[in-house]
Amino acid sequence: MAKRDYSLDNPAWGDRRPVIVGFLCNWCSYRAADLAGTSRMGYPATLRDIRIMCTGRLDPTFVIKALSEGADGVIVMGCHPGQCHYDVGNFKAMRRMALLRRTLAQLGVHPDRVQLAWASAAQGTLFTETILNMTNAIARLGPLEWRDTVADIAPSTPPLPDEAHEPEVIHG
Amino acid sequence: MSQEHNAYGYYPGCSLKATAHAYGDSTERVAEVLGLTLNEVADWNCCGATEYMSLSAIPAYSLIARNLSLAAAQGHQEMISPCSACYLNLRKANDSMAKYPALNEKVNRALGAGGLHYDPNSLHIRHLLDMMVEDVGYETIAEHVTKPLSGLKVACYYGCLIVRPRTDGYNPEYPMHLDRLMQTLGAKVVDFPLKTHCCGGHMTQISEETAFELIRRLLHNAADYGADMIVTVCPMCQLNLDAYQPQVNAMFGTNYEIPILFFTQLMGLAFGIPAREVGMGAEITSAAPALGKIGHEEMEPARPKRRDKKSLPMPQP
Amino acid sequence: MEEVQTRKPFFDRVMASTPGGNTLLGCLQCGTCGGSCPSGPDMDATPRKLFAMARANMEEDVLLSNAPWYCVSCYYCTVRCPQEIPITDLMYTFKRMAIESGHYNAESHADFSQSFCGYIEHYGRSFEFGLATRYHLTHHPLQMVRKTGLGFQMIQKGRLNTAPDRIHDMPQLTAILTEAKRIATEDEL
Amino acid sequence: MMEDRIGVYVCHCGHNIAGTVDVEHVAEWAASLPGVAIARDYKFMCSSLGQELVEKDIQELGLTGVVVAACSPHMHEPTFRRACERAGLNRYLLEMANIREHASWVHQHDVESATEKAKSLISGAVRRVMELEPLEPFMVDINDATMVVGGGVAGINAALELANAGHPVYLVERDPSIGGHMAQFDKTFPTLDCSACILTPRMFDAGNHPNITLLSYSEVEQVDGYVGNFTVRVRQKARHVDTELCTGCGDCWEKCPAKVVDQEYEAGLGYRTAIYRPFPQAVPKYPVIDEESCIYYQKGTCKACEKFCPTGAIDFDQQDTEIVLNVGNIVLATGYDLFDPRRVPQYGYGRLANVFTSLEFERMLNAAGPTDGKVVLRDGITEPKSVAVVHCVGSRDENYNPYCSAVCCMAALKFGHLVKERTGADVTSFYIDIRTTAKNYEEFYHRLLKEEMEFIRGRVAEVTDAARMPGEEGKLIVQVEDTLIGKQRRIPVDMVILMAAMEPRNDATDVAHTFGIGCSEAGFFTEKHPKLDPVATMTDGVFIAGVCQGPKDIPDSVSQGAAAAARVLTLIGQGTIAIEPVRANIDEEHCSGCRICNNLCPYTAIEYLPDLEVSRVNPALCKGCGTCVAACPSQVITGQHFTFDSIMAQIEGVLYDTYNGNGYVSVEHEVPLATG
Ligand SMILES: Cc1cc2nc3c(=O)[nH]c(=O)nc-3n(C[C@H](O)[C@H](O)[C@H](O)COP(=O)(O)OP(=O)(O)OC[C@H]3O[C@@H](n4cnc5c(N)ncnc54)[C@H](O)[C@@H]3O)c2cc1C
Ligand SMILES: Cc1cc2nc3c(=O)[nH]c(=O)nc-3n(C[C@H](O)[C@H](O)[C@H](O)COP(=O)(O)OP(=O)(O)OC[C@H]3O[C@@H](n4cnc5c(N)ncnc54)[C@H](O)[C@@H]3O)c2cc1C
Ligand code: SF4
Ligand code: SF4
Ligand code: SF4
Ligand code: SF4
Ligand code: SF4
Ligand code: SF4
Ligand code: SF4
Ligand code: SF4
Repeated sequence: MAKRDYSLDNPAWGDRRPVIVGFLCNWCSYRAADLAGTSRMGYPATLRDIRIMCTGRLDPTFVIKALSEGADGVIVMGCHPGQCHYDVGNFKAMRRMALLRRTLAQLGVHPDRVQLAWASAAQGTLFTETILNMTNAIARLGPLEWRDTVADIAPSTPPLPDEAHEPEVIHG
Repeated sequence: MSQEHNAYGYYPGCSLKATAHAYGDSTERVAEVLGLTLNEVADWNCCGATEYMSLSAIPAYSLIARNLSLAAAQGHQEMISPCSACYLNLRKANDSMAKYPALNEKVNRALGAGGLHYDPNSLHIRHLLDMMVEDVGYETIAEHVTKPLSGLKVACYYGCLIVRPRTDGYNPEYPMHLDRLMQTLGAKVVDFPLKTHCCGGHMTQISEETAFELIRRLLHNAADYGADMIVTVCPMCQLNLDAYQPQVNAMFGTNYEIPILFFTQLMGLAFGIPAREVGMGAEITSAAPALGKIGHEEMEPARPKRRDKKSLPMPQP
Repeated sequence: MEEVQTRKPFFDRVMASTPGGNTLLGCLQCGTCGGSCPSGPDMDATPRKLFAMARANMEEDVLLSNAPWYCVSCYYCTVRCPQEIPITDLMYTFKRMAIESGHYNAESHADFSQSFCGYIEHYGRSFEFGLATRYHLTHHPLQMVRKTGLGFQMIQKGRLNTAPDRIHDMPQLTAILTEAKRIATEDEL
Repeated sequence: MMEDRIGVYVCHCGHNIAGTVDVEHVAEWAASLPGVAIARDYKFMCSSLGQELVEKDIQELGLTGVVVAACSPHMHEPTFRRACERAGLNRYLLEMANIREHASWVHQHDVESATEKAKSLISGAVRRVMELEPLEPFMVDINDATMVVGGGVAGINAALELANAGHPVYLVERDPSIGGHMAQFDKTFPTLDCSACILTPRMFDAGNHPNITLLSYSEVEQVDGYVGNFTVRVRQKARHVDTELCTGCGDCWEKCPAKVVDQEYEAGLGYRTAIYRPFPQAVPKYPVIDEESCIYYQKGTCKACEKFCPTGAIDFDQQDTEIVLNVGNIVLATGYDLFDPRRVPQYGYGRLANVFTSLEFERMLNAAGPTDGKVVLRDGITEPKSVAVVHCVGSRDENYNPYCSAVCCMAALKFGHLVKERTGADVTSFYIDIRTTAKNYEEFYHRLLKEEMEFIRGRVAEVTDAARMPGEEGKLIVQVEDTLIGKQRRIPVDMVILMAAMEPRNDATDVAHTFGIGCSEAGFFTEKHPKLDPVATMTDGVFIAGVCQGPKDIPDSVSQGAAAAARVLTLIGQGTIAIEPVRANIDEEHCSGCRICNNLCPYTAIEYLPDLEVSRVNPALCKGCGTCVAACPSQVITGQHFTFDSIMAQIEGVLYDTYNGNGYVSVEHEVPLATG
């Protein structure tokens, strides 16, 4: 199998490769990743995953932390809308991520670097495709280098999306 | 129908300029009556029919893509094709370019040699029939009917390429939208199990035995179900069933005289457009007797009816 | 004597030359394609059998089969195949490979495509009259006699133009097709 | 603060991990991480020797946390937690780094990448485990009542096993009677026992068992709680018949003038009245009035049933009732729907009169069915002389369902036998593969070969009435490629039977959601482990049995019903169970009382205490999703075991080698097959 040279996608990679931090929900996407493993499906070794119980747990700080620690992208994956193990956690995540992506875009972080995706426990293939696509997107964008490109303009505590903006009643 | 939605890019294809000029003429007249603007894509080229793909894939796709590129550059978002073969080719090139990046890259490299470029999916390619039933809609069409086709029994023949390989939600085996359209015009629609079976395609050119048997099956089935005529949505289907009907009769010892008309011709007649203006008379197997039934007097008088279907001899296997 | 294999096996080339061709790996040999094919009775091997032969790398037998040339592009097989294999496209691939390698029996079929496309490359539009005369005079002179009756009627009814229609920017189309042909030879799809 | 002493255990899993990840190197490297007291690699960590290694280190080295770098936590987290506990370390101070499913198995043949990934995951786990806190699981009592949902053969058997063991069971069935699909059949393969003869006694037992409360014509609306303590709201639909008074005499339906096609029990092949009992052996025996077809409900007059009922049992005013049940466990046995073959238009079902579905044909074969067991065409009189049986309709087909429905080959053989027995007609099976994999099934196939059933290997292309050749007129023509000959064939027949797929119930995803379990891509309920725990689900206390888990025949459905009952009995036997303390916790001292969290909780587990002006989590209701934790603007909600600090530490950990660590990895790595 051929090795991939990311500098062909974007010369700025030099000889390093993209790093993506993934937050996977315990019930669906983490198991989709397990299934990808048991089915021996391959995907790029760019993902470093962290298990959380539900995408609803996703604190936007985690994403900013990951990017500022050196990740080139963050992917949050959970159950398909309507199938959240906790009913509607993924809807909360959707709302938070939309705000966060907008905020980050203002800081010059391309929205493709921060993605939200779904995979059920049965969708190993979808999981691998998602990681492959995300990797390709990041590969084209090049390294993030938060410290050089963002830290300068980002306030020391990056502005977090205000949860108070969430509507009072959330419908599933 | 919304106001801004009645102008379309229009790809007539080679047939509508020649073998199927009746289709082209009737389409233009019907569009006029319905207040649709069909803007012919300037300097379009042949889509390659079913042939070019057998020679070489990249040139075949590039040939088609030139049309897509021109249409997009001329500001169209939707392009209508009345010919099912063109429709399939245009659509398939668009879909394949969208789905296979390697193909997209190569085709665009070829287009580049002519100073062109095409981003897949920047055009929505649609068949004329789809546009009629979806955008214009049965109700609007019904409003324009002034001479209902009452008493006419038609077999709706879709052929292959309008519903396959995959199309916008129509059933690939047993579609009904043309049937509904014909009912809207006042015609009686007969069940026609072979409605999406093959007309023989280019086989009429290269293996008559194969093609004529396919044509015979269709004529036989339509006659079996008592159709006065077969209505089509594709120039190739029309040509094969119409022009080769005498030869099919000769080969199998049958005597079918089933006229084959384009759906737009029947729309035109139902809208009260004079028969000549919708290309009537261009058919080899005359439609006059059948149309006599619905009172289009300007046509020739009805000929004696063909023998009843029971006496049609069956071929030996 | 052992030969050094320089080309990829036939089956791999077939898949690589067809968009979505690797779905062929999933062929169940169920026969839905062969059963659906309107030309099935005239084919010396059904599409299903061709795929089995391709899998066995029986290159000659596949390319010499008349089946692809009898394919009328009806797409019945494609929509019915339980494995979503683009069978019609694979038939095109077989035709192309047969023409490229000069490995085909039913010359007249391939010639028909070539004549047809020759006109397109010349005028940018198809030209039935020229095609009918050129193709049928070379291959089926007797048929031509029968057909002239029809041809005459067609001309009378304005359905057969005796002079070709041509597009304006022929140089552009020629440039595109020339480049496309060059790309086509450079590697497989 | 106590000094961190972490043990890291890198598993080889035979070749599964060691074949791709350089485990020795990883262990050496891990030993150098700050806070790590010991790192080892070992062949099989989950073996008893592997577990002893961990235990010994905990005791001898006084470890404060353990990282096992091995398989998925869903596989062996409980194993290693128990090991920690045995050695005196709190079970929640364990973290697994999944270097098998998430590294070695997805980066095969690429040692460099897999090894780098393993290091990053281990680094994350080490940093995280340092932030973890000891927790105690909640102990909860197991209510010994069980709810079984679905009264098909699987559910009936589960209910009977539990009831016979002396525990209360609520059997909730949606239809007016229990019995499921098996009650529709005449004979069952391969032994050809009479279906009613073997099922009816079981149905009777289930209906009359002192420990079983049968809630027929009922549906589950809502499920709350957790293993041991579920609260379930069931809606019992109005029968309009007072079951206290009704004797099941049948006078009502004899007199009812409204006749409609019975789409359920008769599969569309027969009729029933508006007040009806689906079949004579129905349990319970009481009829129901179907409001849709009842003349009184539609037009306001009739009431013939009321007039003729000798006991005055008809009650037009009866309303739906809500029942709240408290149960400790739930068994789902909701079965399947038959695939609608109208979706395969080329087979002509619905258009060509003499094309039948397999279920219609089961009803036709049934001696108590619409034709009294006679095999006839749709006209009701003509016996077919030739019958085609089409396999794999809607199964093994990417356009519909990719899976094999497992029973239809056998059912096709059963049909072949019964048709021949009753009519002597020619029967031809059109198949891709004949699948007869259980005990005595292949023998049954051999029997049918000898009984001269014809077999043509080829998936049917189309069924048509468009005759093409002499001999085809008036027949249905089955067009197929006989793949063993390699030729297209057209076989004219009088009747066609479509062996339609078994599909998940059309509401399966909704039901799964109500019960908090998962569905496979196809829509069948997902088991906890396909081999080792096929009747449990990821949600403790919810079990599955029968075809709702995947296509299977009656013996397998019955086995699963019994297996699910056995799993429930284990929990009941234990009496109490430990549940995960993964819960939210509000620091009331610092809560600003903003109430943002209150509406976010999907389980309304957070209440606002107006007098204290703070919010509080009810731990019995909280399921630990963490949504509130992420939302609290004052950051005063702690998600136990998934605390803010532990996740932040893990982020730093997995990124140990980026510019805040030692610099980026620079290896190139394998590109997996691009799709398309
Ligand atoms: C044509 C055909 C022939 C067959 N012949 C045989 C044979 O001869 N031998 C053999 O071994 N197998 C045979 N099978 C397979 C057999 O039908 C199944 O294995 C068996 O019926 C499965 O039982 P079950 O209890 O899982 O599901 P089902 O029989 O489907 O029962 C499920 C029950 O749950 C109820 N239910 C569904 N949803 C809900 C809900 N939400 N709430 C409450 N209740 C609900 C339903 O009303 C039903 O009563 C055949 C299958 C087919 C299609
Ligand atoms: C080549 C092969 C590959 C397979 N692969 C798979 C697979 O990938 N997936 C899958 O699901 N299934 C697979 N199977 C099937 C699988 O092996 C069996 O389903 C499973 O092992 C059966 O388990 P068992 O406990 O019933 O029997 P066994 O595994 O045979 O265990 C029986 C035990 O009983 C002991 N025993 C026997 N007689 C006595 C006695 N008189 N007194 C005391 N003890 C006794 C034996 O020593 C043995 O330990 C495979 C089978 C084969 C042949
Ligand atoms: S229909 Fe598809 S799967 Fe079946 S034999 Fe043909 S190609 Fe193979
Ligand atoms: S597309 Fe070609 S191969 Fe397929 S069924 Fe039609 S004629 Fe046969
Ligand atoms: S602990 Fe997991 S990875 Fe290790 S041997 Fe056991 S199953 Fe394999
Ligand atoms: S007539 Fe009355 S008692 Fe008899 S079955 Fe009907 S409701 Fe029951
Ligand atoms: S009232 Fe309804 S159920 Fe009763 S007899 Fe009349 S139609 Fe039948
Ligand atoms: S059991 Fe037989 S008929 Fe049913 S899906 Fe499987 S192979 Fe097809
Ligand atoms: S969101 Fe936080 S601060 Fe607000 S009420 Fe809930 S716990 Fe208190
Ligand atoms: S973690 Fe919070 S939101 Fe989730 S269930 Fe518990 S209290 Fe409710």
